[in-house]
Amino acid sequence: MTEFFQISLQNILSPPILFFILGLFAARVRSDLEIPPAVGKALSYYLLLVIGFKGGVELSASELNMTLIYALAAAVIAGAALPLIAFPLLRVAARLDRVNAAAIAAHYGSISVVTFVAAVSFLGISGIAYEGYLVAMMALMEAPAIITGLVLARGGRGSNVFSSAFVREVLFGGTLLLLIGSFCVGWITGGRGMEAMAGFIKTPFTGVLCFFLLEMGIMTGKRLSDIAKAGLPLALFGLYMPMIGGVMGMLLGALVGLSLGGTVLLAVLCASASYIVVPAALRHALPEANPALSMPLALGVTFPFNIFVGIPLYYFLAQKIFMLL
Amino acid sequence: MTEFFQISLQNILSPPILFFILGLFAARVRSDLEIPPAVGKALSYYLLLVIGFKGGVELSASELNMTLIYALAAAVIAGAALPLIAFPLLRVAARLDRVNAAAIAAHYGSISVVTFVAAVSFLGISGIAYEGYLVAMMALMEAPAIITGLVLARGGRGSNVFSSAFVREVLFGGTLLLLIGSFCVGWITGGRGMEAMAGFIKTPFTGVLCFFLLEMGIMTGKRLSDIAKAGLPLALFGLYMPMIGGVMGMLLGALVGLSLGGTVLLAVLCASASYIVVPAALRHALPEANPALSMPLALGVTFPFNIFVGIPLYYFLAQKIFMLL
Amino acid sequence: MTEFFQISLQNILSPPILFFILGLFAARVRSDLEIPPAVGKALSYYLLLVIGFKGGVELSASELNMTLIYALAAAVIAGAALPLIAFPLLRVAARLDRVNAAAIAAHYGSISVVTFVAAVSFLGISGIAYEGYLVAMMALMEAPAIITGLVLARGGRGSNVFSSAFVREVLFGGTLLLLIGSFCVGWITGGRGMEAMAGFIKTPFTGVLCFFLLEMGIMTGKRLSDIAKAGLPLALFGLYMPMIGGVMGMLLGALVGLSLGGTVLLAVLCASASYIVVPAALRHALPEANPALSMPLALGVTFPFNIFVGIPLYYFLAQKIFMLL
Amino acid sequence: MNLRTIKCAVVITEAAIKAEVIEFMTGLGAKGYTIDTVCGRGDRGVRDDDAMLGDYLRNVKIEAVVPPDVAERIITGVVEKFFKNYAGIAYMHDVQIVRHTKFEF
Amino acid sequence: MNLRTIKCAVVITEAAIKAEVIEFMTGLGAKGYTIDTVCGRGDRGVRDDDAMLGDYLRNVKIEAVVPPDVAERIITGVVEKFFKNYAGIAYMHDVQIVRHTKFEF
Amino acid sequence: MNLRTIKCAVVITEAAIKAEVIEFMTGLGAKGYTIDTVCGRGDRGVRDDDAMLGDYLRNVKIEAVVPPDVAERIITGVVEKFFKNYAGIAYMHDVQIVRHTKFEF
Ligand SMILES: Nc1ncnc2c1ncn2[C@@H]1O[C@H](COP(=O)(O)O)[C@@H](O)[C@H]1O
Ligand SMILES: Nc1ncnc2c1ncn2[C@@H]1O[C@H](COP(=O)(O)O)[C@@H](O)[C@H]1O
Ligand SMILES: Nc1ncnc2c1ncn2[C@@H]1O[C@H](COP(=O)(O)O)[C@@H](O)[C@H]1O
Ligand code: NA
Ligand code: NA
Ligand code: NA
Repeated sequence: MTEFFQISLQNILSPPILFFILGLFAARVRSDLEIPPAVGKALSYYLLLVIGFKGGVELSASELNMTLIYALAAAVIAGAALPLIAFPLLRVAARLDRVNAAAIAAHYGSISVVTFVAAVSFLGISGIAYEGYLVAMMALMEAPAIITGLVLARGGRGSNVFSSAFVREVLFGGTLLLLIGSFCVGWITGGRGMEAMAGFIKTPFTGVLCFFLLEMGIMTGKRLSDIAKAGLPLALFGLYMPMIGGVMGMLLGALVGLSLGGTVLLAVLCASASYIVVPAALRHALPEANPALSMPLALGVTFPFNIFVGIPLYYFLAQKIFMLL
Repeated sequence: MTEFFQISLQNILSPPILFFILGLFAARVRSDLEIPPAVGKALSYYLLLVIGFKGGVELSASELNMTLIYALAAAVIAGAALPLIAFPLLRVAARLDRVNAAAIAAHYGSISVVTFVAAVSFLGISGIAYEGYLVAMMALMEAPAIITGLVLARGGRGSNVFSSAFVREVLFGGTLLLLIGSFCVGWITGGRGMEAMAGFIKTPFTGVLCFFLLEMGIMTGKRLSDIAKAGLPLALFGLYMPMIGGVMGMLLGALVGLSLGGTVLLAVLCASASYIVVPAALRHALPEANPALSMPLALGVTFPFNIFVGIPLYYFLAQKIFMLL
Repeated sequence: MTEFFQISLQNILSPPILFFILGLFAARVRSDLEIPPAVGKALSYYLLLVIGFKGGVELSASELNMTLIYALAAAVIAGAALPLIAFPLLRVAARLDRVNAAAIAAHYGSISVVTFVAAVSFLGISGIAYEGYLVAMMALMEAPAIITGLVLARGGRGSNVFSSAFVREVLFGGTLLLLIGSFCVGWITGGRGMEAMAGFIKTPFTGVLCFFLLEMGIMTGKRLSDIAKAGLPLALFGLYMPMIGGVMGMLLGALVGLSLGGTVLLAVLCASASYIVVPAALRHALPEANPALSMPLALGVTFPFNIFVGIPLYYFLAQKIFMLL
Repeated sequence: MNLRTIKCAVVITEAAIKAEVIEFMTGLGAKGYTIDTVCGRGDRGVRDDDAMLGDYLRNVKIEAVVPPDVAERIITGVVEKFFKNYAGIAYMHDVQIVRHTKFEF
Repeated sequence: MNLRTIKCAVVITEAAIKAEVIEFMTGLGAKGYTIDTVCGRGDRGVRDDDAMLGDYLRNVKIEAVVPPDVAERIITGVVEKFFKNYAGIAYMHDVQIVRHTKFEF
Repeated sequence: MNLRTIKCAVVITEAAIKAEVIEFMTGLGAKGYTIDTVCGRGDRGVRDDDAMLGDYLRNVKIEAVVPPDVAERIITGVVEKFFKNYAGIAYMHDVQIVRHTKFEF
């Protein structure tokens, strides 16, 4: 147990997390501290480019084996399965109507890139390697999650799930496209590309992440009050759902034979909830759903939970699992 | 020939060009991927500062000789001469009225900084040096090109060519001023300055260029459809004019005794067409001209042509020329 | 004397100052060169984060002694005392009414972060160390200065000085909060944190400062014309007040036993005038005061004076003082 | 030149449906429009510009100078078509213009 | 649907007092508002968007669709309450809307 | 305070001629103006905010609260002076204001 405290202490005392806390504080005291939206968006693009590119480069270095295939399949399954777990919980425990339960379920089947990046930097500090294709796995979880959510919302009838707007939002949405695109560039250019890009990809990375988590903290802090409106049952769901997802991700990771680092990251993917791609997609595909319910939950409850408790916890548990193996 | 293919393959498979392709793709599928304008502008300023500063530092290191004088003169001549070549072609081959033919001619006498930067990074990868004062040459081509264009438009009568607005746009326009200013700072501070600035000038350069070309790709992609409206003859002009300019630039470069790298860059300057400075200047000095004709041509046709085909082509040909010398 | 010229020449010929001059020039010729506001704000946040973080890290390395306590006390005293010196000068020499005299006095009790950063980079080039807690001292000068100013304005009666809006502006204002927050993060994470952040904190620092001073030059240049309206007596105040403050800061620094570098920086803090935090705070706490008087003075006169003359001057004098000791 | 009074139809709604609303307005006969990103507050709470979090939290203000009948069809139409599920308001007001042919088909 | 004519009250003032003005307007009965950052010029000189130098140099334009009496109270009120010390103007104009209940208490 | 009805003259045109248009409007008697960057679409196609590519692709919306005669001269004037070569529209509408002296010479 003390071991777990050490891990989470080391996590909390890292610059990125401390800047996240600073952002939370700034929002609570209603400071005018605020990264301009245009810059915030550019920083998020930077992180997507870096994460995608690094993943691609690492993949180009490692030889392709069956584990890769299994892993990608596992990602699709996880993305589709998690909403099926979340949906009944939301219907029963949180007493939500079908549409909003399905919408929120889709958020939790999908992923949060920033949480993933925070986990990557956490692993980096601890010097733990991970498979490059985890980025591809991340990219593969969005669509199945949203589709499952839509089918649940439509009571089994997946009518007009694949509207052109939907496809553009999900497959060609800026977030995913930049992530996959950078992944491909990294894959194609490999080590040579990384050589040319290292000064951009590696040198400022941690600092930019701090800057970005500062902004995330501000945005999260602003939404903390909205959680009250969401109600306790829903807020609780925002706390136990990531743990359910995290455990599922860990087992999947161990099952398909990911490394320790890869397993932790898959756990983080399953535990995290989308607050950018899914809300945007559902706004078109499921307009009846109320974004004021899902947003505060994913951003205000689950995101900070994963940042503070989740990441070190999944790492701690994954270590235990790997000892048993 | 296989040699040329290797060169252009090496060019296309470099991260900057691949991100340009990603941007083109994003625009074609109407993705919402988009660098915020404010950030895009800042990135372009970064590139101007870097290119200018590097040029100045390199110049401060090299002793001044007659070649410099010849080279600067060659730049002015090229800027003034290219529109005289382009104008009749536009009048006859593309059947444009006097004013619009003159306007577009001015665009092709002037230069595209981003194309120049892409060529610099291409030379960098191939480890080929170039004269620092090419930046000064670049700066000297704008004004003659625009003035020639205006005189052509006014049918010989260069009336009110030098309106105060015109001077401010061209000589003191943000683009040129930052380029020349940074060039001077680099020249004054020399190696000492580069030492202090290296972490900003060199470390992130390639990465920022990728980010920027991603945005350029998006903007180019958005305008591809406008080319149809421009019509085939005009689109073809956007393809053969850069080659005419490129060859002219090469010969001029060899003539004045530039290095291989310098010759390639001068070719790129002559081959590229302005889509920022000239349009802005002409909007005031020649408002009758239709920007909807020149923009798509310079940005949608000539820019990608130079990025994909032009740069490696001019390099390939310049090599051949230098073998003969 | 020649020695002083060498110092100020070395200062003026450094990239940051040259880019400041470029900005001034751009504004005077009414160029459209302009860093987008969103980016300018982000850059200022970067500088605050860097300065704060570095200060914290350095503090964590040095053991705490009485000098620290004295220094912090000196900062508070300076912040409160400077307006008391400035106020009568403004009333008598510049013939200002009570309210506006008090308002401007508050500006000169407070500090300009950018001037501080410029001084830090000046010391960096000269390789002179300074105490990390000078950042804390900087943070401590704002509030006393503003409070003194308000009391002076209200003719002794400090009624509703501490309105909630006021507290939010001053203590929780973005500038101060980010500075202190980053200071704490640096303090907590120490050398380990700096290791992770160096690529962001150190590598691009000088370059970003150049970019930022370019923008500062533009903004300053835009306001030069407003100074005429302010009138000569006020403009002169903007020149001699920083020298008064600078000398006071030097003596205080030597008194409390700061290092040479620390003494220079304290002089710079006392000599510089706020043009962001104080104006914002007074807009709420003292709305009758006319911002069109204080802004051009602090930004258009005192800021460039310190950049060009002040910083090298205080360094030169501080050296002399330290020789006597 | 003689002035003529026509209408300016204004729609403030979620940036997420910007394209749809524009299409709807031009479909009803708007020959042009002007659009801007805005923030605001209404029954659906505060809507601020968190560009990072995406369009569905931002508002756009779309205005089109159109003939009165078109304006009326626009503001009644958007309410029916969009405002059940999306945040927004719509209104119109008189404006005097010079080149009326520019705004009519 | 039948249209009804109410008012749009517009206040352009210093961004520094954005919060206070909004509170004032909602306090007088505005159920919602739309806000945007603008530049401008008036008796107090040019006010441009130097985000770096802070809000007090920028303007905001706040508009609220409200019943006529509320609009009148808003534009007369802000002038009295704010425009002695702060830069700004206020005006109102007729607008036709559909769902009038949305704008009235 | 008694309200008075005057005009709000609105000009939407290319950012490239922002300075010229403002000078023209103030020259005709506008004591102040408010300006904002906008996007839009009209006869000259879509005009979007590609800040990188420069002003001539962007629009500005300039509004001035002025006496009726000034407003009329502004909107008729800009059409004649600028809109042959530049993209743009101009219109005016009634507004009620409080401190009419602020807007008249
Ligand atoms: N009374 C109002 N006056 C002006 N703008 C409003 C008003 N009500 C709503 N809005 C705008 O319309 C958006 C959506 O409104 P709502 O659907 O009521 O949440 C808000 O974010 C505001 O920008
Ligand atoms: N006549 C006017 N028409 C439109 N906007 C105005 C007018 N006068 C002032 N403004 C706006 O109100 C702000 C403050 O005005 P002032 O208090 O006169 O400096 C200006 O910066 C403009 O944005
Ligand atoms: N009918 C309209 N309603 C509102 N704005 C318009 C309209 N027509 C044109 N505009 C605006 O005026 C700009 C120039 O119009 P145009 O000269 O027709 O291309 C467009 O980009 C729009 O911002
Ligand atoms: Na998940
Ligand atoms: Na050219
Ligand atoms: Na001071």
